[in-house]
Amino acid sequence: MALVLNDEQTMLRDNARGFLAKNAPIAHLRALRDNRDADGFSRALWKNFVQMGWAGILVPQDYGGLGLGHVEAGVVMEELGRTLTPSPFLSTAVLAASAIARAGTDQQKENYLPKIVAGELIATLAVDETAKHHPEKIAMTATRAGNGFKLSGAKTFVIDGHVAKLLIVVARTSGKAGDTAGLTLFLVDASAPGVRSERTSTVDTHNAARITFDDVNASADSVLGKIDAGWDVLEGVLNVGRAAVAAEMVGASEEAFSRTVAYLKERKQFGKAIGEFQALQHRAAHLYCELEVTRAAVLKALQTLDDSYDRAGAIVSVAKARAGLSATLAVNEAVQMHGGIGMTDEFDIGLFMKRVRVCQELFGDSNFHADRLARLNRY
Amino acid sequence: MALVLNDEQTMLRDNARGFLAKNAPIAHLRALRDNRDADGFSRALWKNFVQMGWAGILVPQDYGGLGLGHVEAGVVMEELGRTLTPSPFLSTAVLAASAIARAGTDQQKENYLPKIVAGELIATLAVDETAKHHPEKIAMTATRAGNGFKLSGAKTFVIDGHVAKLLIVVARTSGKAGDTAGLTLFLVDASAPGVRSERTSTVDTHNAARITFDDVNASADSVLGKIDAGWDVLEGVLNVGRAAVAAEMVGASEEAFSRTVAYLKERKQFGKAIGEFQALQHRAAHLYCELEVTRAAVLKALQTLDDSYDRAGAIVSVAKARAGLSATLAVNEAVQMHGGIGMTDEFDIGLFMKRVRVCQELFGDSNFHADRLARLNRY
Amino acid sequence: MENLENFRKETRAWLEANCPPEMRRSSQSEDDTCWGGRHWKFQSDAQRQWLERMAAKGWTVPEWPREYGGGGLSREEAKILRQTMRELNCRSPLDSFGIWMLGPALLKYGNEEQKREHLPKIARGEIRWCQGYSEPGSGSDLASLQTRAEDKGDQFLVNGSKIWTSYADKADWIFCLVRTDPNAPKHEGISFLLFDMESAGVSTKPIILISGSSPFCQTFFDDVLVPKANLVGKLNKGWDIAKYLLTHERDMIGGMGTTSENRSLGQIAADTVGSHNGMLADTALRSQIAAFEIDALAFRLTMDRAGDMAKVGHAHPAVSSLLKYYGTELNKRRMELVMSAGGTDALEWEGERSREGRSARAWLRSKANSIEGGTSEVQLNIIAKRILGLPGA
Amino acid sequence: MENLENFRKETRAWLEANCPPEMRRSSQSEDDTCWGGRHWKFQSDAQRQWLERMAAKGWTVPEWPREYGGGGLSREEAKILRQTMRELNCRSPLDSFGIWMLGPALLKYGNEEQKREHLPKIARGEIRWCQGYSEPGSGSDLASLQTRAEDKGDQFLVNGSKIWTSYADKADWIFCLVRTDPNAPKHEGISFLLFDMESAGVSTKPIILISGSSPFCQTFFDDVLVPKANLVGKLNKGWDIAKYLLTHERDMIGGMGTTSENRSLGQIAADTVGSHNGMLADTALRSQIAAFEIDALAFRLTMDRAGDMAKVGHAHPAVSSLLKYYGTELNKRRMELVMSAGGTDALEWEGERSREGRSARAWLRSKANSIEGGTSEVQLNIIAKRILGLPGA
Repeated sequence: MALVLNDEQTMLRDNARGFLAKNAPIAHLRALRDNRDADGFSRALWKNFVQMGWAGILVPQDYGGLGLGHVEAGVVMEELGRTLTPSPFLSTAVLAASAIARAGTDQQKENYLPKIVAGELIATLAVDETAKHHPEKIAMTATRAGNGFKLSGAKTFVIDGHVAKLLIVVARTSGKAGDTAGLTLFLVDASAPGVRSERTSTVDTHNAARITFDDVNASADSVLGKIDAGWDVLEGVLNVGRAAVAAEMVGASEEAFSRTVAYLKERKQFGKAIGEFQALQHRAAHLYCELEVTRAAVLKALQTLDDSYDRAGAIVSVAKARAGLSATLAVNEAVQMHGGIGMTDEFDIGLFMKRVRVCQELFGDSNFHADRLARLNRY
Repeated sequence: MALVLNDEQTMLRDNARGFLAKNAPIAHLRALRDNRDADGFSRALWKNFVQMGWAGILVPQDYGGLGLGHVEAGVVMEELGRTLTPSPFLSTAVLAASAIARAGTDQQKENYLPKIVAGELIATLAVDETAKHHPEKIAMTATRAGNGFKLSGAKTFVIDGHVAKLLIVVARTSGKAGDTAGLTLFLVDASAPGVRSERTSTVDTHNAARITFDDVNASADSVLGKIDAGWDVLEGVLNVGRAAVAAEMVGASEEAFSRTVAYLKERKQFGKAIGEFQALQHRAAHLYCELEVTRAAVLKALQTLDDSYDRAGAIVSVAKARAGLSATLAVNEAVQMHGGIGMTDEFDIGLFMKRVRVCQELFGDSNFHADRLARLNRY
Repeated sequence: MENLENFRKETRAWLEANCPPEMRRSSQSEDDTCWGGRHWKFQSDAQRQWLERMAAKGWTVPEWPREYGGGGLSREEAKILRQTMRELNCRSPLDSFGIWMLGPALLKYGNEEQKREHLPKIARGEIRWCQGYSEPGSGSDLASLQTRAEDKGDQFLVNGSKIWTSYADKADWIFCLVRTDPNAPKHEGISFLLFDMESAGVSTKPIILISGSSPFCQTFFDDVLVPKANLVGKLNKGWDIAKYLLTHERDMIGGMGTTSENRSLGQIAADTVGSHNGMLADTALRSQIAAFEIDALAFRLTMDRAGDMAKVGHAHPAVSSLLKYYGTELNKRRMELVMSAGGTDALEWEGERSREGRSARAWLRSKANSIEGGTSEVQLNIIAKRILGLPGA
Repeated sequence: MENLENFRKETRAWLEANCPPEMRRSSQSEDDTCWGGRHWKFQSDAQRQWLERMAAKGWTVPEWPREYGGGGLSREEAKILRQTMRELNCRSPLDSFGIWMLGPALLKYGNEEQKREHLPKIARGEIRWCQGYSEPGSGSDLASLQTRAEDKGDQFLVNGSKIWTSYADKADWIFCLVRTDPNAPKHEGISFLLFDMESAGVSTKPIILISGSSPFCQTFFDDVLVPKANLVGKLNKGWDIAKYLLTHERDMIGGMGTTSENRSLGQIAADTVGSHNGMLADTALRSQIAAFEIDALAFRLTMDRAGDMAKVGHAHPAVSSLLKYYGTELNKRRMELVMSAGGTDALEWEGERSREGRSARAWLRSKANSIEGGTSEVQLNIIAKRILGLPGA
């Protein structure tokens, strides 16, 4: 497949960009932050997303979705990255919708997907238990009890975990921390007895929560995929999330970069535009190359998820690792090149640095993915 | 101790610099190379070194040496690095003299040290067996036979191994590859039956050899230090070698740097000296900082070997790791900034790149020493 | 040498007798620092006593001459005093920009009257000073400053604004760069003025950073009248004083790469990424930490060496640029590694668990290190020009 | 599409029938390459036959028009030909700077007579060309070239010298940038000349590189007379042709980061540093290799994307600078890792064990990648100016 957006994808991008620039510019994030919004995102804006079909972007048309692919989801993520817009798009439309559409029973799909499409259900994936991403080290237990299971343990940094009604929880039905076998995914109602969620206040003013599970009942019907064999489903949905977050970083870093280039042209020092200084020119040109190289890898990762979902692991790791590194370089250069004003809260550029740091950490940082690639290549 | 050379050390440096500039400039190395000199170094020049006392720089005065310290040995190494002069100074005056002076019996010292001082004996350390430095992985065996031992195995990249008369050979008397216990050092006559040496043609036109040992007899008297407990002696002499090679890299990289700065001032492009281009200015300034920071670490490593020999491991690794990295940056920038002419054999700058690559590899590269430091700091 | 040993004994005895026990505990927060000034509220009687006793001996500024409120100590004696205070864990009795910045400048450039007026009040913590250098438009091109001081006979009339004035909202007086000749080349029309922050027309506004609240302010001057006696040095020669103080400031910031946390990076990382056979399980992070520690240790030695070189008279004047550049870039690298090692826990911004986002805020704050006190780019320019002698630099 | 499938079948059949079996083995060394030219000695009858048969069909230059000795194939047909040759492992029948560089320039800028004179001889391998661009003093500032061509009526009188002229000692003709107006601004006094290397006054001297012998020469012109008919394009407009060819050359060099050795870096390193639990024992090297592989794979995709962008008409003209810069820096990084992984074995310079210092020589040779064909610095300048639009770049 050609490594360019097709006409429909380009139109989606242009529409998303126009819509977000008008309805959710960075001032939108600031307002949520400064008002200490209890949800951390705008339900009205989310309703607009739903109306445009974005909540169902990955949901098959049979269930009322747009039935589009990961490239399209990535296009929206990239634009959300450009405006730093908090929304349940990643948790609900990407992670949860993809997991259920791919691994759910007909009944589960019927139960949840139309609600997601309609914007009636915010759902998320609860996977990490430690400050660093280690999906195979999951220790949370699901013990058989009658026909169902009892879930006990704690999850951290669950995206939108403070507002989600449905949690896709990864727990261990057998084996020990470190084994990829023995993991099972459960669809858990966030209001079930024993579920306790605490919102996390994060550097980027986006949304996450710590959630504890204290002997929470999960019926046999709530198992998503196969018991003890959840690893493949989990890897799949994590890959989707990783590529989506990589796309968000492409958007955030390119926006930070274009603001920086504009500043280089405008800011005068020593009687000339600072963009005339060759040392800054070369650093900007190098950064441009890094961002372009990342863009190619991220697009390929999204395309591969569409074309050969099960073989996307390596390219997704390449994309997430590179996006983390090039976006980090972009925001560091952005603040440094803006100088003192870039350090002030009043100026937007620092907000990009904050969000990119969180994205770098989500679903494995650059080191994690470099390690994963080395393992895949057996060295 | 103040991190500066004292007056005597400064005088030694100035004398060495003056002597080498006159008697062994880079043309000296070229002549050895282009004439395919069988020794790979000049015996006449070595005689001059001997006359100046350099062969005995680390040998106690009781044995006719100068009885100076590692700082002084480092001063000479740095100057040899500046002129890329091949000589047995590292193998004989640094490695062998230090090992024997520190671990030898009175008899061994009496036998060898005066000869080293007098320039009658070229000696070296034969340690590595694989292309990467792994001292604890030594597999060469020394098997008891009568009162002595039989040595079998092969060593690679033995410095000056093609001309050395005395080899300090590290072999395994017990344990298995990977154990630090069970190693023993032997003083082996290079002309003993079963010793076969093959000169290695190296990129830097300095001198090394592969040496094989086929049931070579070693008497009990030839053991240097204690049987099975050679590790500490070996670590000590390796640290001395590492610090010395780091000092050589300081000299080579600073010379390459100063030639580059001179070229930046002289070479015109687009109507001005290329040193006026800010991108090159910043790279040169950054490189200057790296070299200065390395210099401090290398001097401290040499001083620590003089002050508290047994606790020098960490700082020696810092020095060797940093010297490898900053010298590599220096020679890469030197060739790039010289442009096409820097790529030609006729121009000297490429010779610095070649020598630095070899020094980076000797006694552990930067990765080896970073790993060593991490182990020392338990992470 | 014998005298010095006596001095050491006497100093220890005096400190043990006079430093209140409360002042011999490590300070817990920035609130424990004593800044002095007209409006200072002492945190405790002990803090007040400690300041008064030290000021009476001149030991808040031990090396300043006695006639200006200093201790008149030699360099060696002052070193012994610092050592002994460290050994006894005595807190600094007084911190201030008056001590660190203005004092040295006045000693070098001030006239006798200015020294007698200002230095003792600094030494006793009676007047708290702030610095007025940067302006919103000036950035790295500090000499492009626009704050005007017009000659009005006995007084200057000052108009303009300053930015990055630390604690301007709490300071009593300001030392300030102003333009006194708008027609001269930019470095030659600048003067160095002192004035009272309570003067009519002075106002301040705090600056919030990406890391949160900060001591920085923006400061506005609207027709402020300043007596001409408050001009330090010659008219239009203020740039010399500015340069002197900038070098001074660089030295202070440059040491940053070495601020050592209680816990090493290796330990922080071991908790989050785990270990195998005593080695961090994240092998890439392990080698990044090792590479950092190598550079950090070598940099500490470089600072030592710079001091030793200065002692033997071989210091290069631009070495402070090297230390400022390298130290601040190193500190940024350290904070990136702290964030990597800390994972999502380090991304928290408020709440007790993260000590109010301590890691994230320190990481963000570190980004200013390579901007404040002369950007990294400016330091590299200085090195290229003054050390390497590259043309046109 | 059906026609293309027919073409594919016919092509395969023809190649199977006409490509001698000896020409269907991978070439073992550079000696197996056929460069053609007046003095060419064919390595074998098969080599001669293969060239003659391909040239007769115009398939040494499949996309050139038939009237100039080309195959007249469409882009799609040419692609099928290349694919089929790869599938059948057919060697290239003829390599030459005439095909890669001069041909495209003549097709775009040459007059009819020049095309008819030179292109068929290039296509048949009768004349071997070399390139005369760089000069000892010019470096990155190519347009500062000093080789003079004075107007002497029907002829130019050429004096000066060129450097980095690949295979000048083996070439029959040279295409050459010369200064025809020394008083014009530097880009406006340059012309593009062709002349015979056997002309009186031409001499060459091979250049030895730090990696060993090389195809490069220095070439001297001492009162060389060149007919005016050999001027390509307009007088003093040679810089346009030069720029066209430089972009072309950048594209050729840029692909370097992706030349894949038979053995991966991970495998090479496993042999020397060992493995624990399937992971390289040198953890730092492991993460450096992984970081490189990530960038190398992403770069290959960037090249693919650049091609795809061009197809849909969105190519940026300066993208070749991106590819040249990134690809060559990547290749240098790869060679540094090959050396790290290879350890002391990779430091050998001669002898069979090291295949005559293959690793060390390839490593040293790679250092020229970021210099030849426009330095990395020049590429960054171009990106800053033409893509980012930075002022004064």
